[in-house]
Amino acid sequence: MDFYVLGQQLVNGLVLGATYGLVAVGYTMVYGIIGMINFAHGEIYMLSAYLTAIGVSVLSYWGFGSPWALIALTLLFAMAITSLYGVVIERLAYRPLRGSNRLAPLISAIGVSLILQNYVQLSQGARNQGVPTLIDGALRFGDQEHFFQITYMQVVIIVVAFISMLGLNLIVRYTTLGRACRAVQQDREMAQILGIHADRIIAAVFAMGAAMAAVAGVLITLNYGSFDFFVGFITGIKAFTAAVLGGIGSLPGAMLGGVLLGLAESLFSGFVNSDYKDVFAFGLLVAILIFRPSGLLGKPIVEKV
Amino acid sequence: MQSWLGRLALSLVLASAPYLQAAGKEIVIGVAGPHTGANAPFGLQLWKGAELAAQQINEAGGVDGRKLRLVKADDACVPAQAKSVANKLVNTDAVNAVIGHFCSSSTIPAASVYRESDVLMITPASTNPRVTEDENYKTKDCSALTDAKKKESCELGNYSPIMRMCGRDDQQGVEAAEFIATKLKAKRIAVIHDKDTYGQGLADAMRAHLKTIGLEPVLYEGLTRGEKDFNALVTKIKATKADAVYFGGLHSEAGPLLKQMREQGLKSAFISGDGIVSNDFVSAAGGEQFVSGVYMTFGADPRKFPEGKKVVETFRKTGYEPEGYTLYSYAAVQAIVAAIKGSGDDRDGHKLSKWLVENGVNTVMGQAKWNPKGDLLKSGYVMYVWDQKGKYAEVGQL
Amino acid sequence: MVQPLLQVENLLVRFGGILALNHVSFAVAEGSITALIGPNGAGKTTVFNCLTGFYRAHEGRILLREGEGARDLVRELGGFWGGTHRVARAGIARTFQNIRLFADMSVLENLLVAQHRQLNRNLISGFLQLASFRKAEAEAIDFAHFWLKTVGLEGSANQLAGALSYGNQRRLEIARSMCTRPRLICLDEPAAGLNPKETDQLAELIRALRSEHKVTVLVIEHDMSLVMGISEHIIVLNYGQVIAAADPQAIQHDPKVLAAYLGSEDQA
Amino acid sequence: MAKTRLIQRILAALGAGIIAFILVGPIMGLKIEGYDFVANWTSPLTLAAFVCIARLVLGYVPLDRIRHSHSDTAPRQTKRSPVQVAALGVLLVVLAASLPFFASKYWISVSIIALIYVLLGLGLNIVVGLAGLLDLGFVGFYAVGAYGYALGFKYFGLGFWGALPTGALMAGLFGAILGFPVLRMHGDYLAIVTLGFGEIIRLILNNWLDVTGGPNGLDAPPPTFFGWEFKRAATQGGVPFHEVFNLDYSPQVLDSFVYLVLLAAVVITIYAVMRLRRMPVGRAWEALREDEIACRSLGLNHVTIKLSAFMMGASIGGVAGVFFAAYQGFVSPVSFSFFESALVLAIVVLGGMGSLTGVVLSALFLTMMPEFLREFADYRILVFGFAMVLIMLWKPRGLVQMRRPYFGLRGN
Repeated sequence: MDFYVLGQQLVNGLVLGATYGLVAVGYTMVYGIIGMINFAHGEIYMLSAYLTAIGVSVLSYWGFGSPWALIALTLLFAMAITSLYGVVIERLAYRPLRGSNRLAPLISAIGVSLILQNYVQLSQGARNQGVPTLIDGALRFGDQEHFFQITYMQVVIIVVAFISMLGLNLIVRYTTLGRACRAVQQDREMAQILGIHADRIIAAVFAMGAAMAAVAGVLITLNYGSFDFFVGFITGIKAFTAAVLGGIGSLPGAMLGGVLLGLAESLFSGFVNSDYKDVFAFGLLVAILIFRPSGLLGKPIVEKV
Repeated sequence: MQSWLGRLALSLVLASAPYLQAAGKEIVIGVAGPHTGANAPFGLQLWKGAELAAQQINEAGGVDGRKLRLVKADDACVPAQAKSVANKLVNTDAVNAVIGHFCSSSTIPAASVYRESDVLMITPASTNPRVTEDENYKTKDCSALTDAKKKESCELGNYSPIMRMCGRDDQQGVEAAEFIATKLKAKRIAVIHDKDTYGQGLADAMRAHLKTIGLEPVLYEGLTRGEKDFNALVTKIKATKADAVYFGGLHSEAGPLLKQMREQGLKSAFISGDGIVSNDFVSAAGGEQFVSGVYMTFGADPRKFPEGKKVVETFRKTGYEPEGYTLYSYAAVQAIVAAIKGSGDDRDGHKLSKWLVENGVNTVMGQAKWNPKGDLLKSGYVMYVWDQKGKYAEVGQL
Repeated sequence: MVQPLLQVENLLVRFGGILALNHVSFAVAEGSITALIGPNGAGKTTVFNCLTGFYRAHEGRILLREGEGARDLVRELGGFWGGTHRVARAGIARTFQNIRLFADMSVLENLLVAQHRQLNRNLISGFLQLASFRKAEAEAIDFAHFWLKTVGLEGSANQLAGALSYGNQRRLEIARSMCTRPRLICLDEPAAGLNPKETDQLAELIRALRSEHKVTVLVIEHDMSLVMGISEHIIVLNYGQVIAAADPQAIQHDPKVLAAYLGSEDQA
Repeated sequence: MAKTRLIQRILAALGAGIIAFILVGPIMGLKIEGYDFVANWTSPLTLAAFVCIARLVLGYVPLDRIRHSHSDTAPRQTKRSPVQVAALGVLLVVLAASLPFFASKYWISVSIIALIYVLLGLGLNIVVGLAGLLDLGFVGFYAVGAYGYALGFKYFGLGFWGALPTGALMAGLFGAILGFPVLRMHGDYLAIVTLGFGEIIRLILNNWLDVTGGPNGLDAPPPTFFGWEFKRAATQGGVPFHEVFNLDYSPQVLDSFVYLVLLAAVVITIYAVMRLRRMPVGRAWEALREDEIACRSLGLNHVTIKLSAFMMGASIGGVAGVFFAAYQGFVSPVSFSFFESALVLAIVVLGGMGSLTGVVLSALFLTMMPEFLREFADYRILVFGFAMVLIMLWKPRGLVQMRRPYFGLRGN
């Protein structure tokens, strides 16, 4: 096996995995706090892809030339709007269903994702859209003939993913909001008795999850340069898989699951067969869940009698 | 697209209005394709092309005074919907002919409905060979029949009401394979496809023809539609040291694949089929710098024909770039109209088909002639190359 | 002496590093009402979960008499199928501390589920409603009605189990356990949440289970007057160990038991 | 007081309008054109104004009361006599069976698709509604049935009538195979693993070119009537149906035939599921959904019960698949995407989990509605999505609540 090819595949897998992880965070946070699979989360990612293109073109129209300023401002813009989407969707489509049958919010979420997809298609057209390449160039390792590389944009993805994950972890661990989140997660009624406004906390979780999806959406869109109103679906399923792989409900688990899934896909398609890479990814998921029924970092389910 | 709320209101009104249909007066043509869903851009191309053609024909007085009316039929590229949409067009809308569908996987089941109902269907875009080659409807031998009437009806039955305005994947694959082997003189060829009926059909045809000229692809693999990260595959292609990469699929995947190839420093030639014929290919690839030098097979440039040139200009005046299958769809309307005018029949798909096969039509795409199976005699595939400005032109005419 | 119905020998259960049951041994005589008491966290429910096959003891044996010999229930557990149902089928039924009824099913259906094993489960005869199916079904419904009458719920057959009052739910759970036709029924805090009148009725019911329906009863209970009133034999558990096993009078005067209930602070 | 409340309401409405504008402003107002954009604020402003007014009006509607008045928790029981039920059933079946004699071919084809989804809904209802196992990969079994027929025809010359039982058996077998590893999993882990299995089946069908034809799909022959084909001209040596019975050829006959056979299958399935709910197996499924631990304490083997639910649901899905293949005349992996699973799940949940009437009604509703909405062309999926959300908000427990079987008092 060629060392450089292996190196390149590891880089590929790592970048892909980081993006999965960022989207997976949204699934895992929402699941952790209200035990619901938010199927519309992938569409939030899709929205942020459109917001990226809109942000970049509006900002360049206003005369922002520096790619770094463009990226940073677009990130803020997309995060702000998608957070609001997260909160509004939760308020309108999920909150009234809290406490009712477990599957009702799931169906509502499927409905929301259909609405979002078609609303974007109707507003923005069905065409495949793109954003210009803002950052060129790559770090290369090796000589002229044999090398593996990581583009600067990929470096940005990994660094930003790492920083956001770290930041999120710190928020959940050390801030009042984070403590309140964990309290609501453990026992919503008790938390409410203690004066925690559970509805607000849940809204905040949706906002944070959506913001992380926006981070992923902006970075991925800038990296791959192309998107359409359908991108939320595949990314959503992959990220959800990653979240479960890592143990749904666990933040580090989401990142670990994402990276593992990314690496598995890259290495399998690189060295075996890319036709069956998804079969392999899902097979891996099933195998891991058989031996660890609550994912890699998830808390084992104790059977209470 | 802009004020879709207004259009929603309008369509509500229209839907609630009673059906007023002057039967026999109008000529109704169904435009079936993916008007929603992931493939909606192509549905739009079909619709735009048919729309302008119908409008211009109506403005010129229609077909012997009869106006054309188009009916939009959405199959979303879902095979199950395709058949019910086809039934709706045939039975409820009582169409005279159909333009569509787009995805071969939808066209094939829908075609069986049109066949059973003897309705002429011209697909501007479905290039899969199976569209016209249905196992259940083989050409019959009528020579043994003595009864003149029976013989006539038998012979008529051999003119298939399922026709194409485009080439076939096998023709396209052959064209591209020849080009790669003789013009590019590539020896190590990687063949990639999107595992879809169209894309894989192209790739299979490419592989088959490469074999006949003694070449074996160094890599033959599929990617997943809808994904954007093909880095792992690109690294793999790089490891095979391919000097040419053939991609069977659509621009939405071709763009990112190409971009990632170039970003990883892979400079091999990139060749694809008519699935990337769209300006969106440029934005999907992340800019003109990436598409420069990409080859693709596509029908002859309509701008070469005076009529085609005029139509393209009319489209541009309305702010729409007639890309991809737009003109194919336009040409399909022309063919249907010509057949109705010429044959004197406005509904029997076999008669219309027979007329088309016997006479051929002058369209915006040039002279079109068919064989009784419904395939174009001359595929007319030409190799194009993209330039640094994000435009394409025939090879050798740069 | 007659061999006891249930003989527990050296049961040992660990949860992580904690020893939940430390070599617990006791016996339940056939046809007796035996009580298992002890302070909170003594391991009573853990014993129940071992007996009824929800936990697998790490060491020790649970022998249920079967004809001349005895079956070790610990060995029934594990493997792919879990094995809890095999323990139940051996003749041990139970109720739960926090009632576990099939809340969205009717009262009668709850009792029919418990008779699953007695019914005709052949799909064809069920679809076609063959005579054998109808007969088995009718018998099961009769049996269910019999138990509803016994526990005093005859009017509620078609109500949703979840809609019953708390006390009725407790009684329904007992009826449901009895519908499995057990030899030993384990009641986990059956009087919890009941008012004095309901507790008295419960005591009557438990006595009737033993005297009229010939089933051995093992009960965990905190209500000492109930325990002392109905049981012949009491086993006291503390910190995962049996500290006393005797008749009610002896237990009431046992200094170790008193220490466990009153003076547990000075041990800590 | 009344005045301050009015002011509050106006403020709330303005707030809602502003939020709506922030949300839809960029997406609707700034249309991407290549790397540039075109601004047009009419649509977002209209929408924001609409939201503003709607909020103001809705402030006067006691929404909560509307919702809660419907969520009664009283048990609903079948107290109608079996004779009444049977009479109603026969009436409905006769009505449904007469459809091909007056409806157009289009409506027959729409009804066929609707009935296929009824069948799928009935199958998934066993797994999700009765046994309480969240299965997101149900489409896999549908695919097994459909491909079972197409492959069986291609390699073994299997006909439609042979394919029905084989398809059911094969799908049931797959149900068992897939059931085994997931038995240890709970709730939502089960959901993702079943989703994974569904995708794996689709991907294998898509990629295993040599056997399944990959994305090109496979042909599936239309059904025959005692060996007579419903074609204009029969294949080699056969006589077509219309010649045997001396009828004029009509392409509608085949669809009508498929419709009637499918209707029969649906009726049989409904009867079977109705029976199952009064049989030990069906009761055990429901008990498992309610409380697995209690089930085990009663001597029920939860593993076999789960497996039997998986298998029974899967075989119904398999039969639906055979019908789908026969009706389409063609199968390809595109028809078995995750979206189908989601749609079937929506049928079960919208209908009211476990309720047969609910499943049938919502399957008809969800498959027919997009057809009625065809007039709206571009907006139909949007309307469809809104309908899903609104129905859930209005009736979270589904349109029809499950009824409990009623047991009369017996003598003795």
